[in-house]
Amino acid sequence: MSFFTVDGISLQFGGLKAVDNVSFSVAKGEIFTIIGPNGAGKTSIFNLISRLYNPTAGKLFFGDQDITEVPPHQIAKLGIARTFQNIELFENATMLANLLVGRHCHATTQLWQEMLFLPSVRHAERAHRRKVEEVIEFLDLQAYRDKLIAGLPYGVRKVIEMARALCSEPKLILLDEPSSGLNVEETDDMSFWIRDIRSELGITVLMVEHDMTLVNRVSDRVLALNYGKVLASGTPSEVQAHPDVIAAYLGA
Amino acid sequence: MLDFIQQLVSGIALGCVYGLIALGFVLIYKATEVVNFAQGDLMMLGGFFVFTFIGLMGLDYWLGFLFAVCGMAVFGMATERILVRPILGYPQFSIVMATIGLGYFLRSIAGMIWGTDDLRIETPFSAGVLKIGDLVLAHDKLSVIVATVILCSVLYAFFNYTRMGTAMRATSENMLAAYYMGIPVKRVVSLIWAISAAVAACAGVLLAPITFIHSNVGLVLGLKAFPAAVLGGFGSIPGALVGGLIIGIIESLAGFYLPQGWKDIAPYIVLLVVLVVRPHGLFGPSMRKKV
Amino acid sequence: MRLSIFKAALLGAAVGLATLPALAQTKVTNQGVTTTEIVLGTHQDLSGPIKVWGVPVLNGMQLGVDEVNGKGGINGRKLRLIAEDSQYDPKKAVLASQKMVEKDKVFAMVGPMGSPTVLASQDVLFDAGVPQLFPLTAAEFTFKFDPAKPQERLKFNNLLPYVESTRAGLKYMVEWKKPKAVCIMYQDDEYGKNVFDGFTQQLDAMKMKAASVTTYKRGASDFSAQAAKMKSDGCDMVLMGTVIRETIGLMAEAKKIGFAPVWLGATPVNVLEIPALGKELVEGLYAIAGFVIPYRDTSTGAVKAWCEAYFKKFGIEPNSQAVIGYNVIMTFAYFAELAGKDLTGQKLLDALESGKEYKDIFDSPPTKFSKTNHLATTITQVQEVKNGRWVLVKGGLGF
Amino acid sequence: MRFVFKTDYNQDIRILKHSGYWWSYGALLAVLVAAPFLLGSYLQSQLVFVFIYAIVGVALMILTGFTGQASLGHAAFLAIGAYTAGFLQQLGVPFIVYFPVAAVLTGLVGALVGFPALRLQGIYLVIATIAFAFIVEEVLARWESVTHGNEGMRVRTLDLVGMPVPRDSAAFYFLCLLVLVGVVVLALNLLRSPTGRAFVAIRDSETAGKSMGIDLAAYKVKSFAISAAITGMAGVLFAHKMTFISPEMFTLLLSIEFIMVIIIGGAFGVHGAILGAIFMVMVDPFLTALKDDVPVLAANVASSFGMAQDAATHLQEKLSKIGSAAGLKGAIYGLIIMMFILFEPYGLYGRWLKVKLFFQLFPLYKRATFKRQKTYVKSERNR
Repeated sequence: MSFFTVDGISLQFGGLKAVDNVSFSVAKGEIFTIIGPNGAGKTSIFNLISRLYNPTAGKLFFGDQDITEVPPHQIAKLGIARTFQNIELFENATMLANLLVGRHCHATTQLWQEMLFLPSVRHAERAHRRKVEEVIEFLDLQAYRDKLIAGLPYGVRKVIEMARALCSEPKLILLDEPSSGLNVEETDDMSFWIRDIRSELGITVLMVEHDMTLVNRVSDRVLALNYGKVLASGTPSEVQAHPDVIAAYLGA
Repeated sequence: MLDFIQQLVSGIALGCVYGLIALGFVLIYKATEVVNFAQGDLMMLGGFFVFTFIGLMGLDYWLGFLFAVCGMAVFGMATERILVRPILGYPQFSIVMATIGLGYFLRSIAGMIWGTDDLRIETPFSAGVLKIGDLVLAHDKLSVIVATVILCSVLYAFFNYTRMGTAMRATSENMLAAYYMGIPVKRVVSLIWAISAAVAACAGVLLAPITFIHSNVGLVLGLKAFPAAVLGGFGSIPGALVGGLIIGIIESLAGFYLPQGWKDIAPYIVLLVVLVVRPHGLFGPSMRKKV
Repeated sequence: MRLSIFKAALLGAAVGLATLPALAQTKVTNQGVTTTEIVLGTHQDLSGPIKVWGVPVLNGMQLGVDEVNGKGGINGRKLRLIAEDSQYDPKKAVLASQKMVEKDKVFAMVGPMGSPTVLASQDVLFDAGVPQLFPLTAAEFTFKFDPAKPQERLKFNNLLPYVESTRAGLKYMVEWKKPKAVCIMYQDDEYGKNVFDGFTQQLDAMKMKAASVTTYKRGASDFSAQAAKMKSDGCDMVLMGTVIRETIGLMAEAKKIGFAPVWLGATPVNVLEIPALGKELVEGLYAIAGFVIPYRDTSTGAVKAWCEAYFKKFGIEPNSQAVIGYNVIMTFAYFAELAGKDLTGQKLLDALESGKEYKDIFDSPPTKFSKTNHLATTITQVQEVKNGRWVLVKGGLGF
Repeated sequence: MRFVFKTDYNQDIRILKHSGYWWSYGALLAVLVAAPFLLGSYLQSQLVFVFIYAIVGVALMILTGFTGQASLGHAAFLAIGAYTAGFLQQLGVPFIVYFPVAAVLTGLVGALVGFPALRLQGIYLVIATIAFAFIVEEVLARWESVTHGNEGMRVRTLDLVGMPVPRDSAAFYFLCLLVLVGVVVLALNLLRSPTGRAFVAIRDSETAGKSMGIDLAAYKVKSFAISAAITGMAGVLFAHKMTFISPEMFTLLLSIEFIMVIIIGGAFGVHGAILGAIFMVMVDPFLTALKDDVPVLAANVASSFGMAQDAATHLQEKLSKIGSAAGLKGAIYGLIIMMFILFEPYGLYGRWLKVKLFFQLFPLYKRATFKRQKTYVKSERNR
């Protein structure tokens, strides 16, 4: 059984087939990218994986486990974390608080203990904080620790969102267009971080991306989608050379 | 059976009252996402305006009606300019609080200006009764039904088929985008408040023979119209009418067939049930955030 | 029911006096009385849900204060009335009472308004030894007292209680009109509940059954369901525990559906506003009443002068709320005068309990208290609306 | 400006971030402890109401401020707490038992309300809570064997393990203060724990919260339950303070007052709840004092500027007549609320933060730091 498998998954909104019988599998330690024009169903696949949507057909496997029926809030606990295309940070909280929310799936303390803030809670908090500090160090975010998200620039928020996902110590991280809205330099940084996530933290990366230079630089394998259907898959160069993909992008 | 039909008809009449007030809520919410808690009090003020024109100045009913509606439209515009515009875009609940404050203010001021006694005006609808077989419908209620239906249709058509209406809908979807598209957002919002206050004035005038004119009339009726607007789906004009009708009919039937006390809570129980099944009301758009 | 309460109270008083002589001493304040003035306090609803009562009551009280002071005051002391707006909010009433007791140092609380407001705030007065005179609620707790708690002796009430007056009025009407099906519609609050209690007690006593019971929430404006229900239940006499608009609203609705029972209103229905607002709709409406409402144009003598004075001062016609407010002050003035030149709290209490009768200018039943009875009167009238005026049908009723 | 040099994670966990806070809050507490010995019962009563409102404010802050779930039904929770206390007291249950029982019971009802609330948002949630409150009010009016219906219920003096605590006593004041401090500490504890962060996450983005492993349903229900339970505690104190409770005391208007507590205070911190409570309770006595004192003051000022004594007395009478005009207080109250929101949409705590920043940055503060920016309505419809 491979590390992560999508098996014939479909998603239908009324008459529209957003995802149509898509299958692929991701190997452990891989950087796997889904590309495709706007509206191809890339983000829908992510939303299916993080269980925000229910698939109309097909199955999802994480390792040996069938996660098609797992409620969304338990996905993080299984070791799948994600970022969002348009950034879904907790705007009116500090970065530190945001990252600590990333630790939520590892929370062990009970409500009554927290109300009294027993030593066990303090101990757990310190442990969470230590982990968060590691991520801050890793992504070089020290300067923003006590800053409110609402006041931070877009590029930084993108990184913070990635940091929040990393705080949950995932095995698989889903990055939804990590470079969108970033300038060239920031995109460069992003490509380094994505590779570091895989090489230093050993986390498998599944991402949706438009920027083909970034895709070419980091991806091991690429899957191209159009109108919810798989067009091609393989190495970046193979996929880009595929006639259907070229047709889809050129609109022919 | 006759009892049932009679209650149904009474319920429809009552429902139109709620629908008429709910319409005012819906209009403002539609355009600015502000829930105007002073809507009932605008209605109350409309009643006092018409009393001033007809009862004190001795004008003809229809002329007084017209003056009251125009006067309230100006008042609505002024309210928007002074109270709402400076805080538009701040947390919604803050604006709601401001309208609650406005409600307190208007109720007390009305009491100080027009006194605490209940007032009445003579209207063409005050006394007459329409009889169809054994079925009875008073003219005052009939006038409310007719007015509600007319206002709902006119406003519905206005929103859907005129340029200004389209501009208003655009504004309500996305104010910033509307602004960039060259829609005079400020004027649109002003106009919405004017229309809403005018609708409230209509309600106040038409209800005057039924509820009399006093400074607390808006508080209670506003509280009944509010669930009507929500039941229909806040932001939907036909929804306001349908929501009002449902609440009115339930109240009437519960008052007749159930033990005392149920009349007042039956509408709320139905409201809760509907909301559990349809969290955005009957006609509310069920939108989903895109991520 | 009423008798048994009083028997119990009497008995309790007797026991209390016999066994606990030391306890029976009531602490009464002497504050607020100087050589030149007496400070009185009151809290009214001036901007809340029952301001239609609070405002004219306060007007009447001010007229009373003016009159007393115009005549040189009480044994040379002028009255000063401190009025606070409670907005019918018990919390505000508590704070207002504390403020008046502590800061304004009132000698007595006169005519405070509303049941929840008076109930929540009365302990403030009793703890400080400030008498609570003639509150504007006809509920039992304003005159029934426990002799074992001497501070409760500071309660006095001169309003006709709802339960007793309803019983007396209903008894008279039922014996007179001989209805087959008696029904009630009442306001869903403490006042309505009292009327309903009087209704059920009297029907029980007369071995009758209520044909239909309906209620409404304060501020309601639609009574079609209630009217239709009572009509289909075959009611031929309807008791209304209503106030102003509801009375007219119900009668208007009934008229439209051709429902014409004998209408009888509880005491709050007996106000000027009903015929003024209801016009021809309320012709023939009966109401239970405590005193005859003065009309400025037809009244004579002292009442006429009073009406004119009221109209001159406030620019509006006097009403029964104003009469009640005025009487609060005048009743206080009578007993304070009686208490003598060196007015103290104890002397006022003694004067109030002396059994002397105060008779007002409106020909109300006399106000009289004793050591065990702090309710002035239960004598009831029934009045009817004729040609837009309230006229006396029968006075001196009891049950 | 103070720079805090952090050397330990605990520094971020602590409620009081540095020694300055110890001093200022210590001083505040000292003043509050001394208050009943210095103030008369009028002011003391006001403070007790401030405490009770502040407890409800903290409860609402948890639900509305932190979790983003609006409620106009908190008067009903207060009523449930109050009636539970009144009823159990009549059965002879001691305070130390019925106080927690009232809290737990109200919390359970709160959780029950939380379930239908799961799918509702914004205005729909508001109306659902209003509907709930109306139903509770009706139940209180009808369930006469327990609540005495519309006649209302007398609540006897609080008895704390054999020691009577009359409602105007210093002991009652301290009890309320103690509960408030306890509730505040509890709220702050929550806020620095996973649960509190989950609440804030739900407020800001439900989607992100979900994919970060937050069980929305569980946490919304928890938030409702905690908020209701705290309000229930306030209800017990309220019942004992009023000594009388009736269904018509727990109306929508009271719920609106509670929501105003946090809006006026500033809905983003526990401070806001307390500042708002002070405002909501004190504004009425303040207006009363104005009505009493301004005419006297004006007359004194006028006569000191050489106005004849007669004229000054006349002025005083004129002013006090205006001041006691029927209904004026309600109008001014409404006006104050409107002005307040107009000039400080972020509430008292927001204003306080600005003032604080001004002094911290002095003399570098720029006038434009908090200049109003052009704002547009951002749709909250689809969250």
